[in-house]
Amino acid sequence: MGQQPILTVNNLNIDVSTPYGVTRTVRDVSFKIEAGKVFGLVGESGSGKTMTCMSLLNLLPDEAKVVKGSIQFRNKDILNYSEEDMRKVRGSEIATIMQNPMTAFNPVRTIGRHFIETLRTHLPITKHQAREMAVAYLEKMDLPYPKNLLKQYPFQLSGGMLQRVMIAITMSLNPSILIADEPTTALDATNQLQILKQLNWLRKEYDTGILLVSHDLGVIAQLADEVAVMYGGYIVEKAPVFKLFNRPMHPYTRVLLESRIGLTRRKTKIVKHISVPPPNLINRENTCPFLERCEDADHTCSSYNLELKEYEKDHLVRCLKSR
Amino acid sequence: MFLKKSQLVTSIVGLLVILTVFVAGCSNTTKDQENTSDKDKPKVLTFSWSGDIGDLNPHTYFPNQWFSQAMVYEPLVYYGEGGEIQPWLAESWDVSKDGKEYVFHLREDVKFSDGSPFNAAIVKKNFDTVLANAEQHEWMELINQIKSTEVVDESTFKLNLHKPYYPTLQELTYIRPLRFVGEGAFPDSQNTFEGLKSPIGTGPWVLSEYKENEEAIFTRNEQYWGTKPKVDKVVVKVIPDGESRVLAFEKKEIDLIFGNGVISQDSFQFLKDSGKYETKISEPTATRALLFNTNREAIKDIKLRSALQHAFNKQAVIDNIFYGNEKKADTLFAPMLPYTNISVNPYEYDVEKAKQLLDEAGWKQIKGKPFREKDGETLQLELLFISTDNIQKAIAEFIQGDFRKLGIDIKLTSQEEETFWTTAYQGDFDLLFTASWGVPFDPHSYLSAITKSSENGSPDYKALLGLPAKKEIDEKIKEVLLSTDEEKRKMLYEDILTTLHEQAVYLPISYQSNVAVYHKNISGINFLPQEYEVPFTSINVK
Amino acid sequence: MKNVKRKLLSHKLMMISSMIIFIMTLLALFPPFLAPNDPNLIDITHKLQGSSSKFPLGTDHLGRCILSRLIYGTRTSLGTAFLVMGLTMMISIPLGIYAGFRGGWVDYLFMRMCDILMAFPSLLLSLALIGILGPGLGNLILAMVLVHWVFYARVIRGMVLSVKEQNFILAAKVCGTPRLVIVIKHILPAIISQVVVLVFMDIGGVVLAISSFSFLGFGIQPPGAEWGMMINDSKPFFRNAPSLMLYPGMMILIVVVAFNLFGEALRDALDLRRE
Amino acid sequence: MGWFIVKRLTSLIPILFGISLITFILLHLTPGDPAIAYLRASHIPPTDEAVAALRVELGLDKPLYAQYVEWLGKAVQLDLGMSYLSKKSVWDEIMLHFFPTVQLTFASCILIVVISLPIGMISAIFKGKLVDQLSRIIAFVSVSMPAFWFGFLLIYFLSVKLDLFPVLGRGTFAHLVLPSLTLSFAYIGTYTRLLRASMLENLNEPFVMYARARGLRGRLIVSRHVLKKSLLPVLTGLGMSFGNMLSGVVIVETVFAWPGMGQLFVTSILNRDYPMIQGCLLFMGVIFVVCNLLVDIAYSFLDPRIRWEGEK
Repeated sequence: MGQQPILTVNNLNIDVSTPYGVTRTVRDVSFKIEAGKVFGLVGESGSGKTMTCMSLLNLLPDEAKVVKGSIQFRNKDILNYSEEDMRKVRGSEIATIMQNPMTAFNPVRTIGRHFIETLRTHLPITKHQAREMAVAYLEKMDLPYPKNLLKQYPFQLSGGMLQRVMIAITMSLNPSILIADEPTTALDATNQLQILKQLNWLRKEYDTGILLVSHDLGVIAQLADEVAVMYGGYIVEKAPVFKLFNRPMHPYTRVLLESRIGLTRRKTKIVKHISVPPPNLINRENTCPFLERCEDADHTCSSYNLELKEYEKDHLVRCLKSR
Repeated sequence: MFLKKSQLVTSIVGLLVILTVFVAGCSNTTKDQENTSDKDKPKVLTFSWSGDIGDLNPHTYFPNQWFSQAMVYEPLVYYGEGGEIQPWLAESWDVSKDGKEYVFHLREDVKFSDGSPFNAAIVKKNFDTVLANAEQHEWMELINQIKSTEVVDESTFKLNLHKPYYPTLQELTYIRPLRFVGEGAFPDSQNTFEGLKSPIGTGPWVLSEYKENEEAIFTRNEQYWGTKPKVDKVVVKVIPDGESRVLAFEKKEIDLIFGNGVISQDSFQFLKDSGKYETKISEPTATRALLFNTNREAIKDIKLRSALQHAFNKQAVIDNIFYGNEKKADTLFAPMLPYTNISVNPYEYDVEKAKQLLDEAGWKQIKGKPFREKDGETLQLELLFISTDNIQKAIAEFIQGDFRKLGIDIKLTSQEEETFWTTAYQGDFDLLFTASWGVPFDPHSYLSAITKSSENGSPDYKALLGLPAKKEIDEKIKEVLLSTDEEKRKMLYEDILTTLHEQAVYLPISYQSNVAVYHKNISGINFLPQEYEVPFTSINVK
Repeated sequence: MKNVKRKLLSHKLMMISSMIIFIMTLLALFPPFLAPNDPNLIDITHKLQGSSSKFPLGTDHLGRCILSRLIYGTRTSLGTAFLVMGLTMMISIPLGIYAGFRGGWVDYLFMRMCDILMAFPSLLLSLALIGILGPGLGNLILAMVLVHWVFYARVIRGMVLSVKEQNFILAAKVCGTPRLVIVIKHILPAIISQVVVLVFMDIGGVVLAISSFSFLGFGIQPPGAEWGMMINDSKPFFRNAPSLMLYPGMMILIVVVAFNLFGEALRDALDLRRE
Repeated sequence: MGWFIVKRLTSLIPILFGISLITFILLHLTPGDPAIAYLRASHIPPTDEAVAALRVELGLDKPLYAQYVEWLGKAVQLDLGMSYLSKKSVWDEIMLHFFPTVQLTFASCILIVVISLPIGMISAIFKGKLVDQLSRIIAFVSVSMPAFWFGFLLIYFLSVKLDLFPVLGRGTFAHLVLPSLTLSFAYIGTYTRLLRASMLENLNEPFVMYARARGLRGRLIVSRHVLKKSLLPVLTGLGMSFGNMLSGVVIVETVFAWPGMGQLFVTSILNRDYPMIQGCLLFMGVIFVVCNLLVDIAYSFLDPRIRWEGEK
């Protein structure tokens, strides 16, 4: 862990303006990604994971805005990058794998065009060279008949294949950071496994730092070195993967883990949790976001400001009760 | 936004620039063309006409146009100023004492535009093909009077008539059908009524390019025997609508507006008042009139006809529709024509008299109803006019509005020219716009035609059938045409024209004139005696 | 916030457009009281005059009052448009419902007929019909109705199809309710609002079509006043008296815009989208 | 692909049959005896013998279905009869007038694309801004504008007042501008909005996000990704509009004295030239149907999804 982190997120705050008011979507989020390591980000939908990913690419939608914090990439704050500089970083330095491979590709353009346009955007090569490169990388991803594949349209391929094409495109530019936003959600189990293997191979082979975003703890457990759990825009718990799974400290993490392990055993409890609506993020006081759903909460929880405290080495928790 | 605004603005500005250049380029090209046409050698006169010039066949009618037929084909004799018959393709002629034989001595220096010779044989051939379709030309008495045609020698042609028909020479000046096409123009069937192979004539102009319903280009006939035209080319553009023609003229897309009814009186006045152009009005050429269909029950009554004559405010039409550019007409033929100066009392505008006559005719105003009635029938009269003729339309609407005040319901029916004439010949109208035929047809050809029952005669025949004196009039007309005695002729004409006037079957409105509007760089515009001829030969372009 | 604003906006547009339509309806219903002069009174000595107290918008080429003709023209244009629409609906609604509700070969036959009739550009077919029937307002209406009913009947059939399978209809069927009763009590109310929206969305187009026909000389014959015909009449004068052409064109534009806005606002208000 | 075309072609047959049937029936609705009408138009006196002879010659004495079969047989061989008015073959006349109309509609299509495309793009990109509002208003006005009036406004302001374009008729390239602008005006509004809506929809598609995440240039994303996909519905619409444009041509050609099919049609109607009315209607109906077919085929070429479906 002594390595210099490639990407450091410090105290990131993102607000999103909606017709109903301003939502504080991401609150005080900080983490680091190191070369060759996988940083996992877990949380339910709406917890701010996707916004965090977008901000790393400087691709927040118009309504969203970083109001505080910095994102240091190789010791420079990418929030200050010009659009053109940032564009050059995207894909080549910080690459992405999209959530749903079926919709990530333009249906009226062939795989080859997608691949080649990406390569030629970042590398000074001819179309022909780009095509050869594309074929080589598709082969590396164990995709059959790569030459043929380049001529095909996205809808002619399965989700798993498309996901692998995406990884191939990513690899071809040898980025230092890969953001994988729910890379396996849209896939079936076999494909999931294969994709995870390939991601793992990728970080070993190319020493790429991966930000792995998922709502699925299983995926995280397989691949991540360090995990952060997000809830209501906050990172509520952050720890190396084994510590988190062995000793979950935050009540939300515990619920997550329990719901995963004990699908059959403690059904009643889960139902109870689900019945509570997700947190309302508008005009929220700076109190614990999990308050309404927390089994252990009491009056103290609503009266104290929250801070991320180090419970043990590298294990940070945002809960009054965890001390 | 991820697309940089500056980029976007650049690309849009670029697009606009391209568009502007495109547009500017277009307008420039037209100007350039004009410039070059000014500087370059060929002198071009651009003219416009409301319809296609047709197949340019001198022996047939619609869609042929008088003016274009006159450009390419020539007569044996020419109708000159004041009705003087001048030599043309015939250098001279002799008439036998009994008036039944006409011998023409043809010019020898005349060639058709394809180089073939003009001689007595081809004259005979043309006469014979026209005679073979005599029923098509029934309106023209000469055709009916021709007994035979003869080639005397190479340059002498003889015409034998049944009876001594006095207007023979006058009718030979007509633009159609007795003009001449070359041998090469005859179709395989040798019957020109079925169409020509190509328009080959002797005239000063040769058709060189033709796009149907768009334009026709006439080039100067370099072998022309007579005075050669001053301009090299005449472009005739088809512009159906008068207003469009004015616009095109103002934009110098055309050089000359010429004719009668080709633009509205309002536009003529507008162009005249602008002072930017030259305008001319010819002497009266023909009479604009309404024809009453005496075959219809209501109009059979002379009282109603007289009432309408008195109800019509001619002066208002002259002043406001014609801006005084046309003269008021009181008789069917202008008095300066031969035999037409008759002494009759004109029908003056008199509303009270008109009302009284209407009441007398049994058409009574009923309280609460806008129109007069007789035996439960409303007084509705159908007025037929040509939809593209602005003047007819304006007068028609004026009549409709003005007669409404008297309780007469005028139903306007507008039709395209071709349909209009078909309807007119069928007699499906109460009132019809008509005009006398003008020089050189008036009065003898016009009157001759109204005695002809066929559809190739005149719509007047059917329309006048309701007159008790119809038969008598027809007899007299036939008689006058064959009379050799000048005094008798005078008397008969006076008799006929007086009867027609007193029967109130024609409502003369005005003496129409040709108008000419042209740009200041055009010279040599003068009106030719025949109404339908356009003086292309004398026109020059600076 | 944005949503509310949008609703308000559409409300505002609806207000404006319904006001225009209301005024136009008044003009169409009571021209004798509103028009300053007799629209057909010709006084040629007053031709092409500018505006005056007697003739607020001046006179035309025959000295008729332009304002009065415009007002009377409202009656012709709107009246004809509504008549066309009404007659069309009288054919389209029963036929559309019948085809949709009955289904089977009736529907199949109906659809094939639609395919064929709609294979012609509608204006051309109407024109051809007028060509055969002859010009005139009555024939114009007939020609338009004969051509347009197909389109509406087809749309209505589609509406019926989507309603037909809904539970309340199925329930009524199960209960043995007679078909006619189902149609009148259940289907008609279910589709009528959509039909009304359809009518208002398209009536502007009908006004346009009618004025186009009149412009070509196939509609009302003189002396009747109609906007399209007024434009045609003013052609010869449009340089010296451009207002002659301007006013009727503006009237058409305003009416059509108002109807289109109204139709759209109505659709948004009822939250209906056309297929 | 071939299979797709064959399928579409076969679906064409009943429609073409229907078109011919309607056209045929329409002519038989004409009041009066066609034989007499023909004779009158030919300036032949309609005597009883002449009428009877012509009835035989025109086949009017046969039963209706036989007449139809005969007529259709001739129509297929492009023999649409003889115009009463010009006495020429209807087919020749149509051919003569068809090209100017094609020229006009084609120029209009180009104008629609050249104008709607940038405006639609800008409106989508600056959604809700002034440009967008403006384009909305223009779109609204353009569909409500009577074309004949708009044509005159253009003539009045651009030709007469500013002297930018020739007034009327057909000739140079510049003659094309105003008529095609008039013809395309309503469609420009429609397609601006259609393209805008389509682009907005596509701009929010995940593939745009992915393209941006790959670092592609904005221009490339808009032009290659968004625009191409957004143009598909516009293209279908254009195909459909072609038929309406054939109708619009009637008015525009009248206003601008453009010697095309529209004028031919109007003239033949005004003159009750029944064979010509019939011929024009049949011809334009067929053209309309064929255009729709071509658009369908073109669409399947441009949208690989449909092509793929066809191959499956």
